[in-house]
Amino acid sequence: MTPTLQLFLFVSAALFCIGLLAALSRRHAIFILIGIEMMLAAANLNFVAFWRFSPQPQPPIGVMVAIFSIAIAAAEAAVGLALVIAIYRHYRTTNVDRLDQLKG
Amino acid sequence: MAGMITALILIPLFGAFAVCVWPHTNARPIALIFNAITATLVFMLWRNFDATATGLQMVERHVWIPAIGAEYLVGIDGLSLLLVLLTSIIIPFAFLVQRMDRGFCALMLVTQSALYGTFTAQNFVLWFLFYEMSLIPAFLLIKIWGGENRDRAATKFFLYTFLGSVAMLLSFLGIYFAKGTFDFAQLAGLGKQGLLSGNVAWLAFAGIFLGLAVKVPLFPFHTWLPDAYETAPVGVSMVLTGVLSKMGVYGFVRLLLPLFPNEIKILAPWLLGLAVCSIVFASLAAWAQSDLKRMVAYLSINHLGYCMLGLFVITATTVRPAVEMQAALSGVFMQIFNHGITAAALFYYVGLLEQRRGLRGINDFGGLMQRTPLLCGWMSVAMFSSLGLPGLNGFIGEFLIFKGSFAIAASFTAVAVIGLLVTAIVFARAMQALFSGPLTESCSAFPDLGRTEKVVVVPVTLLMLAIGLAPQFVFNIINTTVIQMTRLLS
Amino acid sequence: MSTAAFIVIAILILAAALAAASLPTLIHAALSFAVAFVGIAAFFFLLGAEFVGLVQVFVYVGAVAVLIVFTILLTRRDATTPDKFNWGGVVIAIAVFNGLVWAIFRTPALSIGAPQIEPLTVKRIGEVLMTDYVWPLQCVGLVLTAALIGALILVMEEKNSKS
Amino acid sequence: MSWIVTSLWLIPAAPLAASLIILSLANSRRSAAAALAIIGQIAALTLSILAFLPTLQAPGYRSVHNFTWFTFGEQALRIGWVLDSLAAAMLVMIALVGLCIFVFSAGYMADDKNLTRFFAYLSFFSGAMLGVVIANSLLLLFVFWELVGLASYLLIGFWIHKPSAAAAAKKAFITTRIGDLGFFVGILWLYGGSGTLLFYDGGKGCLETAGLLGLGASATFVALLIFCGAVGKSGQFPLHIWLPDAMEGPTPVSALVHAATMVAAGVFLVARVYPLFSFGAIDGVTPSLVVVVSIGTITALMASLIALGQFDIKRILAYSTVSQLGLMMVSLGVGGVAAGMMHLIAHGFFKALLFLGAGSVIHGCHHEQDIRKMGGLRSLMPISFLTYAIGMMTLSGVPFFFSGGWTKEEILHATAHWHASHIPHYLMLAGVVLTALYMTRQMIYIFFGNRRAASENVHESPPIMTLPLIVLAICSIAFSVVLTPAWRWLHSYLTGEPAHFDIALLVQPMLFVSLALVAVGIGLGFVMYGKAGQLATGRVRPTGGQNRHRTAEMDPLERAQPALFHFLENKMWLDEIYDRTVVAWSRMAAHVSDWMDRHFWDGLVRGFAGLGQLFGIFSANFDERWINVRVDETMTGTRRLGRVMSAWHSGQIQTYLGMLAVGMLALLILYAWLA
Amino acid sequence: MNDFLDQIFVRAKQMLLPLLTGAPDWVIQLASSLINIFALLGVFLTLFALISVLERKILGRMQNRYGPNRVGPFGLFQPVADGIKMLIKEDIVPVRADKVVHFLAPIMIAATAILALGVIPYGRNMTPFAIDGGILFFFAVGSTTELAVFMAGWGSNNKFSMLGAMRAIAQMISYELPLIITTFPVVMVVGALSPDAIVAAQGGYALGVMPHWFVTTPWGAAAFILFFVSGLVESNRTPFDVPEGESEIVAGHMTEYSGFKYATFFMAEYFGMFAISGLAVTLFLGGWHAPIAGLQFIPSYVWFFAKLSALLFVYIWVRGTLPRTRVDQIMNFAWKFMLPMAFTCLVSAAVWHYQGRGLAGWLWSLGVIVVVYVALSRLIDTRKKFATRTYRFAE
Repeated sequence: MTPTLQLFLFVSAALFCIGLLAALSRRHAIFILIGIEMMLAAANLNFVAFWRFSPQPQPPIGVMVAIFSIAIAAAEAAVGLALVIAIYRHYRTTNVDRLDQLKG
Repeated sequence: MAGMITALILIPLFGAFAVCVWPHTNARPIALIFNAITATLVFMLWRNFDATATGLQMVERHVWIPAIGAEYLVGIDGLSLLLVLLTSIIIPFAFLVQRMDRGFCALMLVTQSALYGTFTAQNFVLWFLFYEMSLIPAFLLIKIWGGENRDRAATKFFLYTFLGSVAMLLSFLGIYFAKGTFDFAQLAGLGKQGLLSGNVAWLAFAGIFLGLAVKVPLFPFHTWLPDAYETAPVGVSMVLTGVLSKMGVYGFVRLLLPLFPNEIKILAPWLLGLAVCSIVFASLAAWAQSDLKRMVAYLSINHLGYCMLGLFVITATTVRPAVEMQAALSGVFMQIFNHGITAAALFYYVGLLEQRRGLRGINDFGGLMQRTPLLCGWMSVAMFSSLGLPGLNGFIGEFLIFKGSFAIAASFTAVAVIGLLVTAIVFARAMQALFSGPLTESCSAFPDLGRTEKVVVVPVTLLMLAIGLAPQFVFNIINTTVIQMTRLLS
Repeated sequence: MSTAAFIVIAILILAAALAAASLPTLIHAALSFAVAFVGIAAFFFLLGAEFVGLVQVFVYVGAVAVLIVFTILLTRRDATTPDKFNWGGVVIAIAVFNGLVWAIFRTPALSIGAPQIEPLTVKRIGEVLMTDYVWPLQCVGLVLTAALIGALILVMEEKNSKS
Repeated sequence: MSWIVTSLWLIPAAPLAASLIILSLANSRRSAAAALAIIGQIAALTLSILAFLPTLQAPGYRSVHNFTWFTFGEQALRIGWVLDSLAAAMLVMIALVGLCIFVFSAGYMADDKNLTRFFAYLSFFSGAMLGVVIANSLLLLFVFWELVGLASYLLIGFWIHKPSAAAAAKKAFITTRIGDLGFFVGILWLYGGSGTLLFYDGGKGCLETAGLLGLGASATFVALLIFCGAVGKSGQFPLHIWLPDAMEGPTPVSALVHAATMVAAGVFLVARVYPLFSFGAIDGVTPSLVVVVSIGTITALMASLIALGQFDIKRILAYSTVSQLGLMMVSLGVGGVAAGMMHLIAHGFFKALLFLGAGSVIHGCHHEQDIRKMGGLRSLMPISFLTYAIGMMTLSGVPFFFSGGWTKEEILHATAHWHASHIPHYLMLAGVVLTALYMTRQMIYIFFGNRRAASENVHESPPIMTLPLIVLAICSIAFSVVLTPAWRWLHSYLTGEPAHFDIALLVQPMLFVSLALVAVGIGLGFVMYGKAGQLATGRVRPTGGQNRHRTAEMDPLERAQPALFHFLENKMWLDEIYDRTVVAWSRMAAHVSDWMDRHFWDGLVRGFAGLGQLFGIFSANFDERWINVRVDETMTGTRRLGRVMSAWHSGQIQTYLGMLAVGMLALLILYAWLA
Repeated sequence: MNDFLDQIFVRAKQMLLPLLTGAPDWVIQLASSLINIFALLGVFLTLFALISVLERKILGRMQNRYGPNRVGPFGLFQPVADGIKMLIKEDIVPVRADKVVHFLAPIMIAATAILALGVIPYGRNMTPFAIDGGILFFFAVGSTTELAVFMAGWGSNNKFSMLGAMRAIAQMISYELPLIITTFPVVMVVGALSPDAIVAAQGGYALGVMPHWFVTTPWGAAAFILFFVSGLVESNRTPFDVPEGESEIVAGHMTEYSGFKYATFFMAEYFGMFAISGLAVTLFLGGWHAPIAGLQFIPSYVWFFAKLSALLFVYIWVRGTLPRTRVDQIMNFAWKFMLPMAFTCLVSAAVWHYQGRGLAGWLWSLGVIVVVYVALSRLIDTRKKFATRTYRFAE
């Protein structure tokens, strides 16, 4: 028996929700970033899995999307972390609860 | 051999970069080194140029922007080679006129690159790119390093020529939408049957004509020129008159004549009239100037007027013997080359005088012959060349232009000859004021030509003499192109 | 593709991810995060996308994780203080998870096995990347450059703020 | 073909090379410069004689050497040189006179600090002039023609520190240039019409039948245009004004350039292209020739008259030159080509002699040129006096012993037989009288009478200066051997007919006529000016000055006819007329052009720019007054709306994220529900 | 015969595997991998032992003294003695340390170093793990080293450890860029990420003597030098050993380690050095190819290890010669010089390729490198004039 697509999707969904959990529940800005990265990774996993389980031969679209997504994620992480540092410098905190200046 | 032209275009750009990178004290030597490289390259180009072959040579063609039919297409024929040679001669000498700082050298090198590009590009988009690329450094050079009134003159120069360029661009877009190509050769092939029809043709013609006429400049679109030349630093004036103004003439040869022969034929009397006005009024105005640079500037207009006369004559009437067309066209090409050298030399001498005196009014000097015989002697050679003394280079071109145009449009030519007379008057007046009479107090401490100055003066003067006495080596470059172009236009 | 490997890796991923989401110490969370991503890379290997797996390790473990720990270091004052946990997020996450799982297992078309496959070589990826995906590639390059510059500007010292 | 034909270029090349070498010498190498120049000239003379020899062998000898100068398009521009009797005779004359003058200059200019430059210019001139003579192409001729003009310009302005010299040089350059323009257009026309500029090209040249037929009726215009050049160069009316001013140059220059050779180039040119003038002639009369005769006649008479009113020794000679050139033109015009050329060659010798004599006198008088300040030099400068007298008599046309007499007689003969009109003939006869008259006047002022201011401390010139005088004097006399009607060797040499010796023809009726005329002239001179030689004092009022009351110092003619004399003294006011008209008009044109440029054409440009600016101002106002206001209103509304909306925003990023997740879930459920 | 010698290890493995006939596939795969792993460990542990003693001896020579010469012949058993010493030393863990992290760090650092060694072809058909993206794998694994170093620094909860780790990570990240970018030209020119393909592409000889190694091209030579320098930094070797500069921060991230854990760090450092050198050999020095056609009879792995040893000697030589650089100098050098030059190598290789890989290409690519090099060196030249040395004293 080999794992089916459903199982991969299940793992990916679990990963996504853990990422969501991290992003929603933790107050530290870095956790939010970690959560986002995990959600992105879950999506990548989906893409690759769908590519792998689709009828072959198949142009590696899923793989391509995953690669691009990783690249974007890297950029996002860099900017996000830079933001965290900038915020920390400015407010002396990384707690996102205190960052509510955009409150309407 | 492939890539030589591209290399030629790129090397000055590298040079500009290098000049910027290096410490500023070395700016001029570095610029000169890069000029030496391009000169070597141009020399190789000349050596490898097959004078007997028709059509473009050393063509490089790459896809560039296929969507609008813009190719990277460079190549040379006789005319292009001639102008490339001219550029390579003038620019180093422009560098030798005066001490220059880093930005100046870099901008000059950019101009050089643009000039090479303009003279070798065979596709309108590319050509236009380089054409405009030369404008901006020229503007900055005048604006930053110019003399009195530089802001005004530079702005006028820029806006005026730019307006012309825009008109030209619009016209070309029109042509492109009608014919779907930007390739000079293809367009020239289409031109014979009439490129466009009706009012569109006239509009397109007017746009291109305006652009080029401003650039040359042709009377009455010339008013930016005296201001710009007067204000620009000497080196820039040399380049402006020596090479930049040739871009306009080159445009006339490459674009207007092949593309709109019918329009020119219809307008011929008017165009010839403008050319003659250029010749006569500019020389008269030169007579009235008291500023040496302005005087030389007006004479530039006058000399380019001869070129225009020769060019318009080629398509002027229905019956045009090939002999006369070839004479006129050869004359124009020679005149382009000769005027480049002579006018640049004149500006150079004016620059020398200005360096020594700080002023350049014709009455600020006097009796220089007693103090600086060498300077005066060599300078008068350039002056005599400019007024068309046989035995010097100026005569050859003028003679051929007049020969061709007299046979085709005798009356206009007969009036144009007055220009020769007035030029002579202008120079006689200048020589009288500058060289003779008692030595003015303020000029009594002038040094004669220095070593570097001799390095510039002697080869240029020898070149003038060589072309004046045995011009065949220049004709070898252009003859095939002349024949080919005559066939195309007849 | 062995089930044993799948199960091991899946457990590793989920455990590490949970740890990353819930460990009180920020550094531990970050390290668990790296472990989770190595696991995901292993998943990619398992799925035959070696290249993606390698890139995953390279980018996440080599770069992003290091960046994260660096950031943690630079914002150290908050790093050691365990923070409040928002249970509302847990509710939402579980709800979403239920929704997703329900959707996944409700769709019968998804219960398929993996077909035989040509190994996806790096060369092939390169070719595709340079032909069909060349514009996206350029765009990504641009995005990365912009991100690089943006990040630099963001973290640059604000010289006037202190004075 | 003789080797000399192919290497004919060496003749001009020798002095040109000398010139170039001298130019590169340091200013202090004075003797080397003089020696080089003279060596160059000797080489040119030797080669000229070598070139002269083959032309003697057969009457009508002519051989050419043509080659391609350059090719343009598919055409070749060919030039070449020709050796025929005309060229050979001129070559020898120019080289010989030139040599004499070079030697003379070495003495005359010995004190000048720019001696090297002087010899460089002089050699350059000599080379260019020799080039004019040998050219077989109108273009090549034009090239050398212009170079000759350049040399003349440089030489006139040689004393560069003198403003008057510079002005004279400029005047000469520009005036001749005016004529050259016509010449230039003529060349263009000829080139276009006949397709070649070669004179002789084995039947295809433009002076040969084929070329002339190709030109057809336009030959007249071409000829007239070319004649313009000759008018300018040879100082013919109305372009003669530069020549007297050109006397500002050093005297040897005046002798060589502005008396013997260059000014004669115009005459030579007409002779050279004579077939163009005479093409389609009926009884030897063509419209173009009529013009030539008219111009020549006017010039000859006018110049002789003006000469009567001048006091500057060189100016008198200059006007004499103008007059003689007019005479030559008349001769050419009436068909006496050979006569004209003979006079040209003879004139070359004796006018050079006269000028050098004048130079010797000026040198002796410490560079004083006013004849009223001289006087009584006869005994002080005997050699100069003698040679000058010979020159004077040759110029006046005293028959039988002096070459000028024979050639003048020949010309009178030719005019007498002109079919169109006899007026030129009579006017020429009057000219002979006038010539004798003003020369006598000059002689009396300079050499006779009492010694005046400038005559003190006068000494004879050194041998290096007198020797050329003697040589030229001998030439002037001896030259008549080949001119006499008894043995018209030169005539036949030039026309290509065989020469006969017949002593019976020696005495012609015309001889007595001219004898009578000359006698009248000289006699009248002695009658009129005999007493004028005895001016009381050396202090002479300046020309046109104020103290007119001292009638004793007035010129006799002035005393008799003051108005006429002033008219002549001021050169018939021609300079002033030109100044007020042509020159002023063109200067005005220049200023008008400049003004138009600065204000009208540039004004148009500025006007357009101003329009653009106006539009800019308008649209800026429109922007601010209308569009901005509307936009502001819209913005106010949006802001109000925004305030309402902003209440929804908590500012908590996690809230947003949670909302997003809930929304996603909702979408999922919605999707499942719809499916 | 040659072939036999050349393939002797490959054959040996192939003879071993049939012993497992009948076992499930995964067992055979596992066995095959294990054989490779043990061979790899055996070889490199030996090499490590050898090099550690040789380094000391060579340094000794350079510093005009004897190296270790007491244990065994020529002191060759010195590593054995060292090993025993390390094993029996007390393992100290600081009280306030993050114990788990502190424990995991040496393991992780050693694991990554060994993993990186796995993809290098040591001889013909002798690549332990021939994966398609081998180079990528190498760098992917190599980049995790930084995390391990960080773990060591953090876990120790010591100021010096943390500073050392920060320094190490900073310089490793900075030099990873030139390191990776200098491999791009090779990858581009070969068209593959597989080390085997890269080695294969460097086979063949011009004129029988000139090998087709990439180091013989201008871009290759430049890239090799850049790669080597970056490798020095990556393995924290002198003159870039600021992270563990004894005079400043004790021993950097290894300060709080002792005994076997310290030995593991030490070993990992050397393994990293081997790995980088092995990759350099593979990328630029023709892998296991013989330098001259005539010398091909010598087995391929001999050549590989000869080249590797030569590079290692240079490492030691550099260590014995150059003083330590300053941190800011290292960073400036990385971003202002190494990185642009690495990109230049890329351009230069492209020029070389498009000029037909011939002599013209050689010259053009040389031109590109020289121009950029000169321009860069002028650009970053601070024109600092060094004054005569003055001493400042504490007040």
